[in-house]
Amino acid sequence: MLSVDSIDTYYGQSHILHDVSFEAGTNEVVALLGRNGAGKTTTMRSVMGLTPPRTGTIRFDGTDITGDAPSSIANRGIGYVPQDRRMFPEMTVEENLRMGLGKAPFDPDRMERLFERFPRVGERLDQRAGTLSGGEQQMVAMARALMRDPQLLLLDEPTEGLMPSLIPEIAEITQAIATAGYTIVIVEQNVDLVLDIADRIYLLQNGRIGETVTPEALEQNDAILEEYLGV
Amino acid sequence: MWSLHTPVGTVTLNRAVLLVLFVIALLWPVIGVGDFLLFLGALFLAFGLYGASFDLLYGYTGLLSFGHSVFFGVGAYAATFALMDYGQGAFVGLLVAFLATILIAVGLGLIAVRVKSHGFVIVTILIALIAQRLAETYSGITGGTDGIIVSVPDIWIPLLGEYSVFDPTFRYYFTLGVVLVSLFLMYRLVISPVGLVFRMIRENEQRARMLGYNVTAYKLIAFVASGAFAGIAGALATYINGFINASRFSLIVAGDPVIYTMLGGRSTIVGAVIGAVLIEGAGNYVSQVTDAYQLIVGLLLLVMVVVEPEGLIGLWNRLQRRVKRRVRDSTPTPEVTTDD
Amino acid sequence: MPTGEQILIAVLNGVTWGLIIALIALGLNLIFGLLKVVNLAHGSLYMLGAVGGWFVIGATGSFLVAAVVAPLAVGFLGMVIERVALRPIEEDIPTTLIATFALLIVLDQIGLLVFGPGTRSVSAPIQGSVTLAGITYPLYRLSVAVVSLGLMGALYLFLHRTRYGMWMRGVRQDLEMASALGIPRSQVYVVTFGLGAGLAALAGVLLSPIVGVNHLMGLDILAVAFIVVIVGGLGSLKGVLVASLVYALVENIGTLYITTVDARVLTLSLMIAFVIVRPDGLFEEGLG
Amino acid sequence: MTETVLETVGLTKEFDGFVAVNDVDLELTQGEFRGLIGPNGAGKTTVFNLISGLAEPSSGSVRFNGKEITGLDPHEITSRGMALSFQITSIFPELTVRENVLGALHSGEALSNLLSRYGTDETKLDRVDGLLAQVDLDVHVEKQAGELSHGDRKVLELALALANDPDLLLLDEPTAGLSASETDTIKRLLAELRGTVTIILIEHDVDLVMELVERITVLHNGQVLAEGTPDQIQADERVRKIYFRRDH
Repeated sequence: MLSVDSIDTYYGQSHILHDVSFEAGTNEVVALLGRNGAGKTTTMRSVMGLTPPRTGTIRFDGTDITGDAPSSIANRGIGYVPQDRRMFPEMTVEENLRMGLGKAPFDPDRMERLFERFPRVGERLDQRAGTLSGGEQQMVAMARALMRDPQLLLLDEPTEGLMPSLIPEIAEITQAIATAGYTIVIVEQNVDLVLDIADRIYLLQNGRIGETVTPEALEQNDAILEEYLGV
Repeated sequence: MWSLHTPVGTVTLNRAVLLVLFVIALLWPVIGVGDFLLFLGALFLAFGLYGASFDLLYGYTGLLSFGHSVFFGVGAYAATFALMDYGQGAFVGLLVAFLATILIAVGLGLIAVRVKSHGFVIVTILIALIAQRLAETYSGITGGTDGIIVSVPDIWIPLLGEYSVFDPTFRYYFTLGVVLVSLFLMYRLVISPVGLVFRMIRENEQRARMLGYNVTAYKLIAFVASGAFAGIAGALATYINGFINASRFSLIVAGDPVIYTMLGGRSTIVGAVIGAVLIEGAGNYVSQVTDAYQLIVGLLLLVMVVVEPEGLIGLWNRLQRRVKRRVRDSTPTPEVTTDD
Repeated sequence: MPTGEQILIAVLNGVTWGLIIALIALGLNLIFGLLKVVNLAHGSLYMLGAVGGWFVIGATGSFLVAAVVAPLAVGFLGMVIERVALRPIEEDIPTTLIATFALLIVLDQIGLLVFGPGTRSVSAPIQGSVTLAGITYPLYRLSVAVVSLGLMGALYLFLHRTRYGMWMRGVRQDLEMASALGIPRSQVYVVTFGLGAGLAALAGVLLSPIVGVNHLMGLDILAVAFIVVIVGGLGSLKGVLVASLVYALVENIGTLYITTVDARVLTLSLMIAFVIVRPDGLFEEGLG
Repeated sequence: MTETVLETVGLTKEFDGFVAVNDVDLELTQGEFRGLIGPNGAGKTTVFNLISGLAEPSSGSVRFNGKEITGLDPHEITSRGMALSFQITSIFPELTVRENVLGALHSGEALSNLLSRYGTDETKLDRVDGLLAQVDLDVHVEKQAGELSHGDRKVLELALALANDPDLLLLDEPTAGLSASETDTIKRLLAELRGTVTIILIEHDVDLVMELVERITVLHNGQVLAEGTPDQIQADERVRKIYFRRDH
């Protein structure tokens, strides 16, 4: 579904990603793990076209999307849940959800079905998104990305910066989405959540993919955890 | 001995070229151009000073002002009133123009530099537009669009005696002298430590502040200095024209120094003078041929802004570099665009 | 002391003018709010609307056709301008500003070339006057005020009830996120500029029977439009409406008590004083 | 006798009901090298902003060199001897490297030299070139700062902060986005500075901090979670837990 082939990404002159390659097959859940500043979020932004790579190629569903505008990448069927949730604060929850459609047509039934997974979102449709709590915003961000029924979902740190009491709930939703058959690339600090849902884990360090492991192997290997995550 | 990489701004004009231009300016009356070209020469020098004063603010400090017409106009009217209502001489008129614009610039500057980032330029537009309306409204004082005829008394030059501003050669040299002194003073300012702070503000305002500079105060200094020289330019233009009207305050006049500077090349001081002479000079001939000269100027400015923001001097330097590289490499290089 | 009738007329004039100013300034502020372009050519687009309308009326004899065709044409021109002249330099406010100044010169000169110097009048499509509480008032002016109000309402509905309007608000609030969700931002930019230009042109057509048509009319209106935009708050549509009404009411009621000249100066002074006290305007944020 | 250079008392910052920094007390003595660490969102950068005057605290106070500086403008604070180095490199790209440092050195006194030409004062030039030699930028003095590599820009950023012989150096992630060898250069420079100037080093790279500093303050959810020597911090269970969020 998604294949990232040796991309190099820069912020201005700053060389962030070095020769990063990874893949996510249909219905696979792959995770990117690494310390702060390892380049995980930049990888996600590269895929979305927000910070396009200078070299390398990104293919989605067999098509080369490298260098395409973010909007055309999204309209190919990629749902994006960014770090920090990025609400449109002055819009209502419902408008935030509709923004998630991009150019896709609105399907009221689909939205209703989403509310089964995110009941709190359905209750607050008319509330301004800027007034929601962090956890509620995270749910809106996830529901927003699911509005278009994406073929690929990019989840950037869904539990980051949330109150500790909310983390299990978001983790549970993430698990539910993962088992619902979406193709997912997830970046997450919460190692336990990742170990539970991922089919494959890419470990990043200083903007490079260090190792590719299965959750089982990672769980057993404290040396790798220590090296890549400082655990 | 060491040299600063960029003694003046980011683009500089070759010293030899500068010298040639200076000699042309100096010999202009001598090479036998007629009275009309002497008149135009003086007028365009005054416009050049107006452009250069704008460059001091925009090119060096990074503050885009669309309200420079206010200083140009205030200087012009202050000098006019000094001459006509108080019977003062031309030098006193210049001094009054200088001081009056400083006063106005301090007042307006205190409003404009307080506003955040792009707010500055918007406030200067507002200032220009309000000044335009006030000048039209108070036509009793400004003479409205009909204007006021200004008669400039003879000027006494120490050691040389009295001269009439109606003498084209004298008028030209008088203007050249005032413009050169003003340009020199501006040049001294931009190479002083204060000028370095101006450029720091242009490059990275926040960092300059975090290094301990009172950025607001320095912006005000740049604004006032720039305004004061625009005021002198306004007074000079009035002496040369012998006429002034309320359209001095129009937004179009506010845009003139922007055009000169963008065409000549910003952060060079002298670029605006070159731009003014070229634009106004060409305009004087082309407008006899076609009515659409302003249209051409507008299109030129548009192309300049979108394609070559460094202006003619930037274009010249770029060509020079390319030629040098060709000569050095002997093999022809492919089309290279330098990214500075 | 002015009579009650005079006061009523002054208020009516103030409200009418305020609504018209607001209509012109709204486009200016819409463009600034979304594209961060300070459009100095906005007055020129308004002028082109009036000039275009004059030609269409001359050709078809129909004011209504002019009010449809001229704004559409100018709106299309606005789209071309955004795409060709502003897109390459977007996000650099000083540079786009100089570019729009260049456009102001170009468009005003085009106006001069096709229309020539001098003012020409346009006859109002609606003649006659109405009597309200004992005073008579030109019916056309009243209609223009009502149409302005209706257009503003329509703009509000467009922004809040249509998908495109929602996209525009979204792009304004978080451009990057909007693109990452699939909102085509270049398309939104082009449409916004076109919409702003079309609104200005429509105002030009509507106003031509009242103020006449002149190739320099853009410069006159630009001053007022800018003042109310800054006082109302950059990007705030609500602020523009309030500031426009206050501006026009103060000036019109002022003329009852002091000379026209002094009333104008008083209004400007009030606006300047307001900007000094609150440099960010009445309402700082919020499109809609 | 050791003097207190910086002291914060009850430093608190709220944004719309969200408490980013909560009741933080810090005390630094002359010559101390302090590390400030904490996971993302712990409030490190907010603390940086509160101390430097970039943000105003909701409550609490900051004293610097024995004087209250709460609520002062950043330029007033920095002109009293505090120097900052930013996480996102903040230099003057179109000025030369030498002009960058010269500008930093001029701080405050530019106006009294209106009639001079900048860069002609030999003592100042010697100091600028000496500083640039110290940080290994002497080969690039005539280059435009914007043409430097990312690593060299970070070094220049540090040189700007050092230009005025500050009493306190506030560093926000000086190695962010650097390669390993570039990080080593910065590390070496910081090690050389140890003891000569009071430093607060804000870092997410815990290893780097452990190697360099004498004392560490750990922030979590805007509060001070722990403070101690690197060894004490490394052994602290609470710190391990917040950093790595493994529950089993």
